Order: sequence, then C-alpha cells, then structure tokens
Amino acid sequence: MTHDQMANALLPAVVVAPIVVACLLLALGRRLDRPTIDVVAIATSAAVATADGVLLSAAGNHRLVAWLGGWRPQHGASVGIVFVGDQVGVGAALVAGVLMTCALAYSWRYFENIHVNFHALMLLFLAGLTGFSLSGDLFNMFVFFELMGVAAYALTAVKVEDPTAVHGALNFGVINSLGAYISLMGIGMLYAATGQLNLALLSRALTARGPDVLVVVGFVAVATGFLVKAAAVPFHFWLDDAHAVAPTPVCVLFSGIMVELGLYGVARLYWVAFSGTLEAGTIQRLFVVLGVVTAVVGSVMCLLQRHLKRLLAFSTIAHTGMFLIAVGSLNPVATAGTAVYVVGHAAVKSVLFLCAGVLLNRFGSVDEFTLQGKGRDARLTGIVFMLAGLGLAGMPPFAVGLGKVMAEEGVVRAGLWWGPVLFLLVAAATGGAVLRVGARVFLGIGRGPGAEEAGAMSGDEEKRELATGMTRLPVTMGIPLTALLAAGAIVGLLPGFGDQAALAAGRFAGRAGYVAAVLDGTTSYGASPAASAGWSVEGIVLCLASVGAAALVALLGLYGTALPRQILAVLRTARPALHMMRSVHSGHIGDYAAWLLFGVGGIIVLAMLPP
Amino acid sequence: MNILITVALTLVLAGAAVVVFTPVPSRQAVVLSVYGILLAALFMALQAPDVALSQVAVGAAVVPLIVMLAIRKIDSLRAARRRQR
Amino acid sequence: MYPYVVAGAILFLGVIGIARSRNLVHAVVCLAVAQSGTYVLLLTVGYQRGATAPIFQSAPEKAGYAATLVDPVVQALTLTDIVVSATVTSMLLALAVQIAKRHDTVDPDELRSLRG
Amino acid sequence: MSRGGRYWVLAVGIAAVGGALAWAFLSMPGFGGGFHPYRDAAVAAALRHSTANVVSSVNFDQRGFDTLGEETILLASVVGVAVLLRPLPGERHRHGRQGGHVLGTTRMLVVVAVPLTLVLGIDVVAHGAVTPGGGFQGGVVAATALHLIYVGDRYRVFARLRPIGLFEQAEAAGVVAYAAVGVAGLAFGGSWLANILPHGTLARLVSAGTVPLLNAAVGLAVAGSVVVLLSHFLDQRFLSPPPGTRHAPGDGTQP
Repeated sequence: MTHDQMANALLPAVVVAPIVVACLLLALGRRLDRPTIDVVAIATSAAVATADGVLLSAAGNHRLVAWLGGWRPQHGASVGIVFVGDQVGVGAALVAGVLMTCALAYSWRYFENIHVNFHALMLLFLAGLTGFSLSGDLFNMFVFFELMGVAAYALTAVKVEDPTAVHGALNFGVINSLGAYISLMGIGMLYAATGQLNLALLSRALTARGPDVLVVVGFVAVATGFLVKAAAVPFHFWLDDAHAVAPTPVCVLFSGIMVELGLYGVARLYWVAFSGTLEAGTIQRLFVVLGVVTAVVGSVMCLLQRHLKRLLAFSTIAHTGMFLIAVGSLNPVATAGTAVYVVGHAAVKSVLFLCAGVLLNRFGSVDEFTLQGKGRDARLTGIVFMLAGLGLAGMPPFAVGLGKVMAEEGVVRAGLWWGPVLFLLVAAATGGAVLRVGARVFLGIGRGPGAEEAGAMSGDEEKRELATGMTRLPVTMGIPLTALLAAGAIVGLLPGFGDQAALAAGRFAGRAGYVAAVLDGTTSYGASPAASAGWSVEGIVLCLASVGAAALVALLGLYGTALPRQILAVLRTARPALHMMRSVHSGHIGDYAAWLLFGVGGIIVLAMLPP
Repeated sequence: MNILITVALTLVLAGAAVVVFTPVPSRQAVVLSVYGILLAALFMALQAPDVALSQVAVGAAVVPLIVMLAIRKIDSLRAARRRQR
Repeated sequence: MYPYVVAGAILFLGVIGIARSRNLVHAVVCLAVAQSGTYVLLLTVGYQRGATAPIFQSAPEKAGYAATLVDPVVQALTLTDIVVSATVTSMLLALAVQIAKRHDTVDPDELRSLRG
Repeated sequence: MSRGGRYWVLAVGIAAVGGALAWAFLSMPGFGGGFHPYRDAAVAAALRHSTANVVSSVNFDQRGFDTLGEETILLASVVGVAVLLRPLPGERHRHGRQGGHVLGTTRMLVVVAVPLTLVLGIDVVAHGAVTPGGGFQGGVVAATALHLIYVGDRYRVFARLRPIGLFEQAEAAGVVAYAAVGVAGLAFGGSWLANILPHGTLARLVSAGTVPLLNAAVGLAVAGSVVVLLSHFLDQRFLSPPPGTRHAPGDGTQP
C-alpha cells in the first residue's frame, strides 16, 4: 500500500471505527454480558490508538491528506471535506486514544446499571475527539465539536442520582452550546466573506482579502467556541462544575485532551487560515492577556479548593492559561513546548484524577479534610499520587518539566521575559495544592480548615462510582494508574523527543506547506531548519525551583495558620478579593451566559485596539 | 419578493422576542411552535424548501412536543411534592 | 444588512433570555432561540436576489446556470444545524427533568450546589 | 452575582459584541448578492453526479461526512437521553391506564392517518435526491406517524405498537449502513464515501448514485432516533416520583 492510499483509508477509519463499534454494541447490547462489552470497547479504543500510532510515524515523513468522497481538488479547489494529518494533529488523536483506553480499562465494571450505554457514549466521544483533531474543514470541525459536546454532556451526568452531577452537566451543556453557536455565526460570516469552508481554501481567500473588520470579528467568533472548550477565563465556568461532578474516567478525558483540543482548534485555525492575514502582534497580545488572566484565576482558585476533583479542575484552568501564553507567543519552540507539556500534563493529571476516583470509591468522599489521614495505609495510591503531584509541579524527568523548559525558552525568545516567572508561580500553586492534599490525606499531617477553606464546596457530596465498596486497589485500576505515570516520565526522557516536537511545531505553523499539501498534493514537508530543543541546565534549575516553591506552598497550606500573627493579618487583607473571585463562580447559568458575552466583547476589543 | 423576505424577517425577530419574554414555560412551548412555523415561512421565502421542511418537522413539532413533555413531568413532580408536605 | 442584523439580534435575544431566566426549561428554549439566529444568518448569506431553490427540474442547457440558484451549501449546513439544535435541546431538557427530581426546583436562583 | 450585576456584565458584553458585529456586517457582501464561489462549484458537481436536488448532493455526496457526523450526534443524544432519563433508585413504573377502550375517532386516526403519514415519510425519503426533503425530513415524518397514535392519550396502544428495542436497533443499523456505504466507497472507489454507483439520469427516482442509499440509511436512523427519543420523555409520565428526592449530604454514602 502506498503512503497516499494508507492515509486515504486510515485517517477516516480512526473516526468511523469507534462509531460503528458503538452502534454494534448498542444493537447487540442486550445479548452481551458485561465483560464482553468491556473487552470490545477497550480493544476498539486500543486499536484506534494503535492506528493513530501508525499514522503518527507516517506523518513524520509527509503530511497525510484524505479527501472524503473522492472529491480531490481540480484546479486548486474542491467541494469535498478533507482530513489532514500532521504530527500535532495525529499526536492529539493518539493522546485521545491512549487516554480512552486507560479510562475504559479503569472503568471495568463501572456503571453496571446502564450496561452498554456508557461504553457507547465513550466510543462516540472518542470519535468526536479524533475527528476534531484530523478535520481540515471548518464546518466539519464544528460537527465533531458538537459530537464531542453531546457525548460529553451525557457522560458528565452519568451518575444521575447525584444532584450536583445533573446541575454541572446542564451548565456545561448550555455554555458549550452557546460558544458553539457563536462559532457558527463566525463560520457564516467567514463564508460570506470568502465563500469557503475548507481551511486551506479559506487561507488563500483570506490572505488575498487582507485584515478588515469582518475577518477580525469572524476569527474571534469562531475562536470563541474553541476557547470555551479550552476553558479560557471568563469562559471557564463550566469546566470546574463539570469536572467536579463527572465520573473519574470521564474527567481523565476532559482534562487530559478535550480542553487541550479547544486550544488546538484555535491554534490550527490561526496558523492555517489566518496567519497570512491577521497582524501577529495583535494575536500575540490577545492570547497573552487571555492567558495571564486564566493562569492567575486558575491558580488562585486551585489553592482555595478542598474538593479534590474541583481543585484538579482549577489546576487544569491554570495550565490552560500557560498554554495560551506559550501558543500565543507564536514562537515555534514555545508551541513545541506546549505540545510536550500537553502530553505530560495528560499523563500526570489523569493519574491524579484516577487516584481521586480510588479515594472516592474507598471512602465515599473527595474532601481534603474529611479524608485527612484516611489514606495512610493506601501506600501505592499515595506514592503514585505524590509522584504525580511532583510531576505536575515540573519535576524532572517528567514530560511536564521538559515541556515547561521548552515553553519558557520559547516565550523568552518571543520577548516575554516575565514568562518563566509566571510559569514558575503557576506550577508552584497547582503542584503545591496537589501536594498539600496528598500530604494531608496520605500522611495525615496538617491543621484543620481555616475560615476561607471551610466555606468552599465540600467534597463529601460526591457519590461513589462503584456499586460495591472497595477495600484495596483492583488490578484494572492499578495498571492504568502506574502505566500513565510511567508514560509521563518515559516520554520526558525519550532521546530526541524535544527536537521532534520542535520540528513538528514548525510544520504545524507552516501555512504554505499545509495549503500546498491540501490543494496541490505536495505533501512533503520540504527542508526545515534543524531544530534543537530539550532539557537544559537552566531549565532543570528552574524546574527544581518550581518543585521547591510547590513544596513551600504545600507547607503553607498545611501549617499556614501557625504563621506569626502579623503575617496572617497582612494575608487577611487579600480576603475580600478572594471572596469576590470565589463568589463569581456561582454555579448560576445566567451568570455564566453573561460572562460569556462579556468575554467575547473583551476579546474583540483586544483584537481591534491599534497594535 | 424582497418585501416578503423583509416582512418574514421582522416576524421572526418579533417571534423570537415573544418566545424569550414568555416566562411561563407551558405557554412558551406553544409560542415556540409558532416561532418554528414563522422560521419555516422565512426559509421558504429564502428559497430553502429543504430547510423549511426540516424546520416544520423538528422546530415546530418535535422540539415543542419534547418541551411540553418535560414541563408536564416537572409539574407533576412539583404536585407530588406538594402532596407529600 | 437588515437580515444579518436580525440574525445577530436573535442570538442576543436568546442570551438575554438565558440570563433572565427563572426556569431551566425556559433557559433551554432560549438557547434554542439563540441557535435559530445562526440558521437565519447562514440562509441569508446564501440568498441571491431572483435566484430559485437549488433543485433542477431538468438538465440545464447553457452555462451560467449555477447563478440562477441560491446557495445550496448553506442550506445543507443549516439542515445539520437544525439536527444539532434538536439533539442538544432534548439532552438539556432531560437534564432539567433530572434536576427537578434531585433538587426539587428548576429555578437557577435556587440551585446552590456548585458554588465557590 | 446579583441579578443587577449580571445584567450589567451582559449589557457591556452585548454593547461590545453588538457594535463589532454591526461593523463587521457592514463589510459583508450585501444581502442577495451574487458572490457564491462554493455554490458555483457545488452545483456543477451535483450535475456531474446527476443529482437534481443540489442540497442532497451537498449533504450526501460532496459533504457526506458531515452527515455521518450529524447522524452520530443524533445517536449520541439518544443514548445520552436514555442514560439521563433512566429510572432513579426508588422510582417505579406506575400502571398506566388500561388500554382497550380506544375511542372510535382515535381508531379512525390510527387506521387512516398513520399509514398515510408513514407513506408520506417514506416518499419524502425516497425522493430525497430529486425533490425537497430527504432522509432526515422523511425520517421525522415517519416517526411522527407512529406518534399520532399518542393523540387521544392511548399510551397503552401506543406502547404495544412501539417495540423500543427494535427502534433502537433500526437506529444503530441506519448509522452502520451509512458507514458501510462509506467503506464500499473506499473498497471500490478509492476513498471513503466515494459515490461509486452509476449516476443515472438527472431527476429520475433512481439517480445520483449512492445518494438515495444514504438517504434511506439516514431515514432509518432518524425515524428510529426520534421514536426512541420521544419514548423516553413519554415514559417519564409513567414513573412515580422517587420518595424524598431532596438530597441530604452523606445519605448512606459514608462507609
């Protein structure tokens, strides 16, 4: 089979296969017993991940292009839909496949009362994630965006008996849909301006047109839906609600890949369709401002939580802020660093969520203070949790650290000298919060809740996810846990991984190459400058500094109330601000809708201000 | 022709406002159905019979029906709760 | 420009409805209204004065026939959009029913389980 | 946030976005203009494949993958609603009113209207490549036919006529059939969803290659989906509310 034929067959297959298997499971579900369903679902998702791996290695040589329906372009135009695989896009699909396999393995025997429906939804969700990462057509991206959404809303509320779950899912559904409709408005406007939906054709038409107000507003509108998925402040409210209440294996996919795909969507849209038109400085300003606000809000809110899953959700928001800054710096090394960071983050964040699930199934709570000291005898879970917490703070050799080193190098090169300082603070806050919870739960140390923590949403209301109680860690949960943790470390040590990522990011940002591959069939990447990126001495020092800072934050969280009075009095002055930030997260759908429009307005103003 | 479209657009806009500002959901379901038909008329005027057909089937019939069923269920839950107290 | 303004206004009306809503069912219906703004935008973008529906009665004889039809692509997109709207609406209504069962209320002002 | 605060935030947002949108609309091609490059290409492509209804050509041939995605969204929502509306612990199926005394008018409705609507639905599906309508619209109409029986509150009759399991399978079969046509395109035409069948003559019932097949697949999937979707909402009426639904923290979840 030639390269071209393989791309043609396999790129759409990784999307269609899970859909077909989901249908078969639904049609035959009543006749199948539960282990069969589990095995079929896990095998399908593992097969998709394997195919993604094959595609990834092929995408290292050429861009993969598949025209669906055989509508190959004639005279540089086509009426069909195209799937395009470069390393970043296929890599995202691969992360989705691997996480889905782990999540399904972990949920062996989960939700026995809904039988086959859980697996079907998970597979449809995987199809949505994969389709979104591979599609090269704006409206087709919207379709897969909605598929992701619809499956995700249902998965969030799988535990319907849990009052918070149904509420969180509704907030998630309304805000995401609203974002998607604003995106669709943008698609309509861009269609009016250019008459195209294909990203490559759009790119040509927009470059010829130049950056007028219609193009700017169209870009912001389309980006809004993706930014809602990416949980940029102030579009992030759904995320902490949904993550706090969704079942653990679902959280793994939400935090590990779905949120990141929102960011991927914006980056893909900008680099392919708009980078020839929009002013780079404007885009940089827009994303950096958005990123800083997101990172700050996420970090502070993360520190204030006692509900473990909600804490992890805010840490994802804080990391999204870092990603936005790094990608928005428009420097290829920073983009590569983000890609590596996303892989590493997916691994350790998934481990942390799965540990939270283990605690929930064992003790019926994910509340930091309720669980204090309860995990003393859960050695393996405790060790894995603490290691993942250190990984989240950027400890070498975890891939998070490598990504952080590269992203820092990139943003400094792009002129954001303060970038590393902010990244260090975010890593310290989010890693520190996780280590604080770990120390309290698994070591039993630390004081009781202070006034501020006591008012936070409690983690006691979470419902167990298994029908029967659980006293020790089952193998089906232990394997994904340790495998993901190991993967997070091994990826960071792979020789040449950083270089490959830098190369891939350069190709990802190459507008002309993408357009030529899609429209003219020139799929070779052409000569690219040899990139070198990886661990550096400075970088390792910075990583260790952020781990140290995280440990300090954790200690402050555990014993903060023992500080001298004068210091506490100073700290107390921040309380009204914290209180306000907390009260903005009201769980009220009307508030969230208002903030959504406010955010779009803010972004438009940022995009229209003179450079 | 253009007058027809302008009138249809204005009616749709007014219909949307009425749906949004009808606070009682059971009445809203009826208004939504009417709004669906207004939209379908606009689509006919815009030379989109396929979309108009879809809009009649889905927007004017199926969706308002589901809204109605959801409201009935919620009302019966409320009534049952009141009886319990 | 009037048709585009109507489309935008419908979207805003939907959002205003969600922000004012005292009932989740009402909010979900308002979301569907917001989405109908996108139908109007797509179809008005594709409209051409004097052109007919994009369906052939018989094979056209001369070139330039395409310009006598309104844009079929946006119509196809709107069809998909309508399905999406119906699915999202039914899903969210199912959630509203479950919220009513679990919280005894569908007033967003009274739902306080997800604060801070 | 207070109601007033929320309205202020919203007002600022609407002012900014509305202003920008209005400005952007000014530079959009005017309403009713003739600039439609995709249209020009799509109409030519539809003619080449002898598809009289260009919208169907776009939906099922040129952008057929969108429609597969759309059917999948529908499927996901049906599964999702099934999961969300499953009876909670403590909720019981009440015995509905016994059937048996179906009124004359209702019987008339069932006997006359249902077959008529069903035929209409199938007709709309079958002519999807030629006249307005297609798998989606026809599927909804066919599903409505079955639900006409619900008029007059004869739920029992209705429940008997409506074996849900079968409809669930029909829905899944529709999506699988769509994907199967896609695979056939790959096997015989070199790409997914390639239109491999002879295209026939424009405006004939059997024309446009795979478009009628895909229309039929979508019709099946949509009819199944709508019936199942509505049935989940209808069934809610026959669930007695669970006792003491208000949630108390830690009710029985503590070890």
